[in-house]
Amino acid sequence: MWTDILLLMRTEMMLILIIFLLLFWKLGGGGRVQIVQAVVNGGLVLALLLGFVLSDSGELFGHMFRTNDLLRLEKNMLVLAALLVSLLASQWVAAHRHAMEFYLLMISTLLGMCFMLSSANLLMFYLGLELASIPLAAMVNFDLQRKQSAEAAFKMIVSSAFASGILLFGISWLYGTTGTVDFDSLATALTGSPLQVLGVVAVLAGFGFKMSAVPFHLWTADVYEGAPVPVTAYLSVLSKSAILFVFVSVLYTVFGSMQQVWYIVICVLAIGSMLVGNLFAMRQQNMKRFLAFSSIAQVGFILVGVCGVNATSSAAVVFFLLVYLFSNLGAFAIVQHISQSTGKETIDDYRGLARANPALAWLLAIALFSLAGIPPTAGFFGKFFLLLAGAGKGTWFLIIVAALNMIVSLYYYLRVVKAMFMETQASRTGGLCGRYFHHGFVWRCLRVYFQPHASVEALLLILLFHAVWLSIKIILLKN
Amino acid sequence: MNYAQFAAFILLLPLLSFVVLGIWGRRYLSKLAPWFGTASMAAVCALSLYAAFRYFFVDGSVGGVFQPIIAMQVPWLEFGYKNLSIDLGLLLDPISVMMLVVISVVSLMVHLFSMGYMKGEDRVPTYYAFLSLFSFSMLGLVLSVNLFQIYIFWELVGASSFLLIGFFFTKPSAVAASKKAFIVTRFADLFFLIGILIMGIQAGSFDFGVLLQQLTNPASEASVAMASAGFLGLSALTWALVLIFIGGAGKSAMLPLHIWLPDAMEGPTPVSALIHAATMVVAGVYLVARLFPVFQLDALAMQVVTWVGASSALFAAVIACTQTDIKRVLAYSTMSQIGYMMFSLGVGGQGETAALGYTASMFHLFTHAFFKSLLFLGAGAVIHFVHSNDMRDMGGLRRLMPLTHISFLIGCLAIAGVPPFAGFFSKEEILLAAWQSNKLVYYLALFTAALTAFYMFRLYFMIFWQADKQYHHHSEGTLSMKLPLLLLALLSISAGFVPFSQFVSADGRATATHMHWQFSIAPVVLVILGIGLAAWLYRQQNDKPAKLAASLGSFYKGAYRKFYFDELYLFVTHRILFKMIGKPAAWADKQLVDGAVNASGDATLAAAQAIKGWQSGKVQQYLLVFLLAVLLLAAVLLFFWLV
Amino acid sequence: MVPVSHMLFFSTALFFIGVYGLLTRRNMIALLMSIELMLNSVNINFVVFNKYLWPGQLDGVFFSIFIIAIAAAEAAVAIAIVINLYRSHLSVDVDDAAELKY
Amino acid sequence: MNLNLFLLIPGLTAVAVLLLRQQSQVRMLALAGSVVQLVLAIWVTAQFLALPQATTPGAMAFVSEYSWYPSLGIVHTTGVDGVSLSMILLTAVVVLAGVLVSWKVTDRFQSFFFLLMLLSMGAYGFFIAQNLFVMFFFLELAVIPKFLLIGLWGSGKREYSATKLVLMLMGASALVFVGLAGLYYGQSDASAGFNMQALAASPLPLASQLFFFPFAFIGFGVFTALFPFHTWVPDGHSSAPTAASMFLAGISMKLGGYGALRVATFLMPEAAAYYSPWIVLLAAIAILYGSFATMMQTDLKYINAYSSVSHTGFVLFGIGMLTKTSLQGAVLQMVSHGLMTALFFAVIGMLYERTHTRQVEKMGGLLKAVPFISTVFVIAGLTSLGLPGFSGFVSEMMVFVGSWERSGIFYRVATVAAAASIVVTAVYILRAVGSVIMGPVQHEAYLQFEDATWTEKLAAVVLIAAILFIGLAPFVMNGWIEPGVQSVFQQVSAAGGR
Repeated sequence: MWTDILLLMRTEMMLILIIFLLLFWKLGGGGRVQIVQAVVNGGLVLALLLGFVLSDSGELFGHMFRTNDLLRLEKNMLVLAALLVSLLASQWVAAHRHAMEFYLLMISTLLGMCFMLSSANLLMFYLGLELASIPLAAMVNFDLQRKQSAEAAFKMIVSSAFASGILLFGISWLYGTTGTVDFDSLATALTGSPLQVLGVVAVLAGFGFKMSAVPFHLWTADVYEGAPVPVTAYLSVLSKSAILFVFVSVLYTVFGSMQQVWYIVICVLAIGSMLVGNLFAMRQQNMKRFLAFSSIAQVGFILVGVCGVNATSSAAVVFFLLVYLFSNLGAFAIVQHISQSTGKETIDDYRGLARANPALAWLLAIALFSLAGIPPTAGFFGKFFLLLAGAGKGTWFLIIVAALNMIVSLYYYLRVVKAMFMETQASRTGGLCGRYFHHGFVWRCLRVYFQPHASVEALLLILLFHAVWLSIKIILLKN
Repeated sequence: MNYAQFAAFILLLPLLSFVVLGIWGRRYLSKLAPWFGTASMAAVCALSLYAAFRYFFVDGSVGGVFQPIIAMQVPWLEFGYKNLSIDLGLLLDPISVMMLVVISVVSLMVHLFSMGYMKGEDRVPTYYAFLSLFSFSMLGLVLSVNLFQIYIFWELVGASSFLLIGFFFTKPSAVAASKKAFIVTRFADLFFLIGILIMGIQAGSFDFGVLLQQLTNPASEASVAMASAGFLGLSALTWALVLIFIGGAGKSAMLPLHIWLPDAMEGPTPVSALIHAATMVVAGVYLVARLFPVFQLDALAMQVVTWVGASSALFAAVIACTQTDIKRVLAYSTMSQIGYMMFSLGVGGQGETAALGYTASMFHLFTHAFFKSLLFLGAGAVIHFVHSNDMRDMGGLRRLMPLTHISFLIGCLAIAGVPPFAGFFSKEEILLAAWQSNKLVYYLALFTAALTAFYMFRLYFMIFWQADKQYHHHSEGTLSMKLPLLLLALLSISAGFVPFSQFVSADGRATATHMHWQFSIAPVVLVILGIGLAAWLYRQQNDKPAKLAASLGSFYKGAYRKFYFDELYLFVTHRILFKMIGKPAAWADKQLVDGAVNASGDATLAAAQAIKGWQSGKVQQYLLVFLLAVLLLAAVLLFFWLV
Repeated sequence: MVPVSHMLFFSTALFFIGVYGLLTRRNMIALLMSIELMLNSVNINFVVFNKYLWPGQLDGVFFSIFIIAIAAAEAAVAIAIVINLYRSHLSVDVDDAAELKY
Repeated sequence: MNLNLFLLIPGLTAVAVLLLRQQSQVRMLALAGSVVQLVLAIWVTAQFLALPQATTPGAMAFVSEYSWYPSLGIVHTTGVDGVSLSMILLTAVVVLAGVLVSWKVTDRFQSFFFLLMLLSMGAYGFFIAQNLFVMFFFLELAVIPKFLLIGLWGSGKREYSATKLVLMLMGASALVFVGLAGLYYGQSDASAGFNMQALAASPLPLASQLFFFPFAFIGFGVFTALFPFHTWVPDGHSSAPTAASMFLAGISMKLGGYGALRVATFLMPEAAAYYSPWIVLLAAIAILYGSFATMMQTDLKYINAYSSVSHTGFVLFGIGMLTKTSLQGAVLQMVSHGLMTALFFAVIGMLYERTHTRQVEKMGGLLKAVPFISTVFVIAGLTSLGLPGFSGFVSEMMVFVGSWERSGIFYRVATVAAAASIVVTAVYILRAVGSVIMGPVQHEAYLQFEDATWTEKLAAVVLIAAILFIGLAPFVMNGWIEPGVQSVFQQVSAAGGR
């Protein structure tokens, strides 16, 4: 039993270990922030390594918790993303009074996501979900002095609580009509009665909220803009990925028998997310807000893939999220870097970046191209597989809308590229990170990889790696 | 390798000369270029004469019939449909060999003449390169074995003509003229091309041999296909021939595609002598002659050829009577003479006189080349001397330029058709051919002949007689300028005595020369009357011409303004092509097509702007939207979708 | 015994009362209270379903216990946030926290 | 012989360029890379001609397969036939010339040559691909570098042009994607995946073809300036730096034509036959309308850009006519137009560098000042108006003859209309030639210009040599193209029989 728990839950155990370590350390008075960071990052690296060593699957706690290769992979992705966020946040956190708490909250949410992923039961799922959301609200508020941060946190916690209410309401109907909250039993017990339809719609709305699909997305942009950049990165990548992983498996397995109900809902959400996300993103000036809307549009594309309802779909979603993780974190890393060193966050501030600091500009451009789905970045493959998977069902209208939306999204990604490369700054903000990258870029990247404060370069290195698409063949996993 | 294959060198030498002079001429051969060009042309000339000798006197004729010899034929581009291909080859038959002689001799003369004429000009090597290119193209044109090959060289002569007309490229009028020449002939070539397409696709081949053989056999597949297909009530054959003829008419400056020719006189005068008098402009005649057996099959096409030719002859002659630019007069006379050749071919269509018209036309082509290039070179010498093209600036030159005067006079007598000069013989044959088949054409031609004599001698008297003007120059020109004049004058006298019909006839058989002295009386009398009138009016400076012009009133004015063809073309190109088509097209592209693209972008941006209120910043509104969305989805699913 | 439909009517009414409060009240604390109402209505649902329809197991009851616990945690964090917000905005009116928009 | 060398060499060059610091090193390296590409292309062609595939319709040479995403039918399959080889040669020549005319790029030269190499890699990848996914990948790969090249080194309203270009092209590839997905899911042979040969062997049912063909064809058509989706061409070309214009018009527009032939027509032959009149109609409009619009332009680059609309109209026209000759003509026209337009843009660039204007009326008499460049200009012009001896003539005649083979009043009228453009072409080309290099010298300063540098000369000579090669010996290239086109034609005629 214990060996099972240790083995199957090793990622979670590792996270719990970090949390306890930090808690006791905090009680003991805490230490230098660099050491804390080293411990956290080391722990995350360890969790990542542990996650990769063995391949196993199984269940625990009376069919509440399950794990398999796919879930392990997904957790590894999350842990990796958390590690990257931790790296990109390091400079910001180091200057913060409550560094330890930030890591505590972050690892807690990560733990919540892992539980959510592994849940085989609605209760477990709910617990994981809340564990992954409530601390996030606190993280959003982490810039304690900034008005916007507080406003964002408030909006987030209220919306999130409301969404949980709706979700729970739906779950209660499902429970009422079937008498079970276990995924496997639910899958067989669902008959498609009106009450269940109501319940499914409510549950989908709950999911839609977390993944910020239109029309449940309204909180997203405000929260992303108000939150500190690393938290925004965390929100846009980790919470979104985690919920999407669960969403796909729940949708296909638990609600599999009610496909005709949710199929149309997902189509509507997909089209709405792409359209609204794109239209809003076109106008934005603030980079974080811009990336928020772009991430809404990305969800729309993911939902197109989900609409395919086949093995390719789930594989494509996982693959896309992997790519998205790198691309979006890469973009955020640079946004954070620039915000940290100059305090500037709007697109106009990025004018002439290519002159001041070509390497940064190029890397942000690559990240954005990846988000836009341009070869040879991995984003192209992600989008291609998603849309290809989505076409499997033969809903060509959806595919055509998605394809056209690709153009709109390209437009606004290129807006940033244009600002960086083609426009010149009226008044140059002297030497925007100009020191970097002059000599021995690659060597520097390698050297700083283990130095958290220069996280940007580390991230960029990874980004470059990921642009070499050949290394990633996740898509094979399901087939 | 027999002599026919040596004919390949007739093409290769000028090409080589073009390449060498074109690439290295400016840098390394700036002094030698004229010699180089002339030497290669002399070699070509020798080869041509040798080929002519061999063909006509040794082995061209088999059993009294001249056979076409295909010295070389290689597929150049195969279309993969029926037997369609563009072949490059060398075809020697009476007319092509005759043309070889004409072209190479005239070209050599022009090369020689240019050595003096172009002395001191910029870019002499380039000039010789272009001359070589032209010679190459023209020689290739006449040697073509394939309808498409002729089209290829057809275009090449057009291009080299463009380059040569525009040789003085800093002169706006030269630029305009070169463009005009190219575009007008190109316009005609469009019809030529379509004609080729019809001909080729219907008959299944572009090869002259195959075409002639197939189409003249009414039972062959090609003939049936040609006759059966049709459009707007005319058979494919008629369409093809008429269209091809339009192509020829463009190159030969037939009505109404003649407008480029007078303007083309902006080029250096030797060039005009070569291209716009002797060789390129007769390409249209050559083309019809080349397809003569096929043209004979179609009465309608022959009618078109006849009437276009006859009307051009008359029309140009009338205009020529009023012009004062020495080269323009010659240009219109060229057009008029080509009209002769053309209608001569046209009247050769019917009856037993077929052979006569054909032979006459070719004969006239032959003689005309010599005396017309003589006239042009003479005019060139005059222009070189006077530094003006305008006849009114000249006068009394007969003393200052005795040799030019004599040779010019010979040229005028030849073109007027005064016996025993060359033009007389050929024109007599043409008139005879016209008389035998179409009386109306005959009378037109007769009248034109008189006009020709009149305007040529008007030109002659105005230049060489009348009162002296003051000139700066006092040298008639170098030897290289005089020699060609002399040689061409000799040829203008002697060419008429060539027993032409022995060599060139529609069916390849030698025929007896038709000479009816009594028939010649009318034309000769008319010609002498014309000359007399010209002498009366123009030998001395007086006001008779002005009075005459005034008495003719608007007709004179119309003729002087070339019957407003230029204005008509300007109207068509500027008003219709540019203003009515080009401008709207450009406008539509900017406003409608591009506008639609921009509008879609703007609409997207406007939509983005319009919906920004959705994100109001108020969390309670967000939640309301959330709730309504859930309820709406549930309601839709429950009441509309599932039920 | 009260029929299950009554119970469900009650819980649904409670849910929408909570929603109504959430959508209309201006005071942030009142919003949090409204959320509690919603969650409680869900709790009632779970308990009722467990008691009336699926009495064999305790799934529903456990679910509601967890919901209560989590609601408490949520409220704690929310109140902390509201307090922090009050420090910067000097107001707990929800409409005053609407700076982030468009 | 592994065709992936065509990816490797530009790829390595691109990377290596980034590592160098000196402008002289960078450009020499780029030059070396492009020379190697050309040598390789010629060598591969020579090898190819010795193979039996060179004469067998539908056979691909040098086929190699690398598993990429096999579960989705995505295999990195490469192979060439005569048609693709012609395109590869075209690419190699244009790349070389493009590098040579960019000799004086000093601003961010590393990125510039990097992007150039990336573009050429995209083009090669597209032409050697035998798998639709691979093709699509490289099609899109070649788009963004254009955006950056225009936006960074361009002139005029470069941002607008770059954005318009990239959005329209990506929109086009989105349409292509729909077509590809339709092929992928609609095929009867489930194992075919994206393999083009397998897809060709089991075509879609008619209804699907009719639905998906327009997507694929219009998608590729936009790349080839299909009316009315051509408006990216004038703005894009005219704002781009010289080398990018050459690439755009010389190579990128060919991606579309090649795709329309290889993907749309080859894989959906019945639909191609069905839509043939519409294609012909649009292409004829593009040809005529493009040339009339050209007539009104006064900016040299706009002149060439609009004339490209007209000339590439012939490509689509040839494809739309669906006879073997016309298809061959379309392929030849692609090569010919590529070379010709690259030459034209190169020479416009050279003139612009000296006069700092592209307005026709502001130049004049340049033949006196810069005889070499002016001569090249004339040659480009004469090629453009289809003078025999240059490549334009061959391809246009091929298209005309092929089109005339198609009987029916509509097709005949369309052919006559298309042929009429040769006159209009003459008008605008001669207008440009007449007022740019002929006429009175506009400024004294013009006489002080230096004539072409050795790199410029070399670029022009390379392009002219290629143009003359096709123009003087068309049978050579036609011989390679014929079997490749034959396979498409067989497909179409087989569809006619069904």
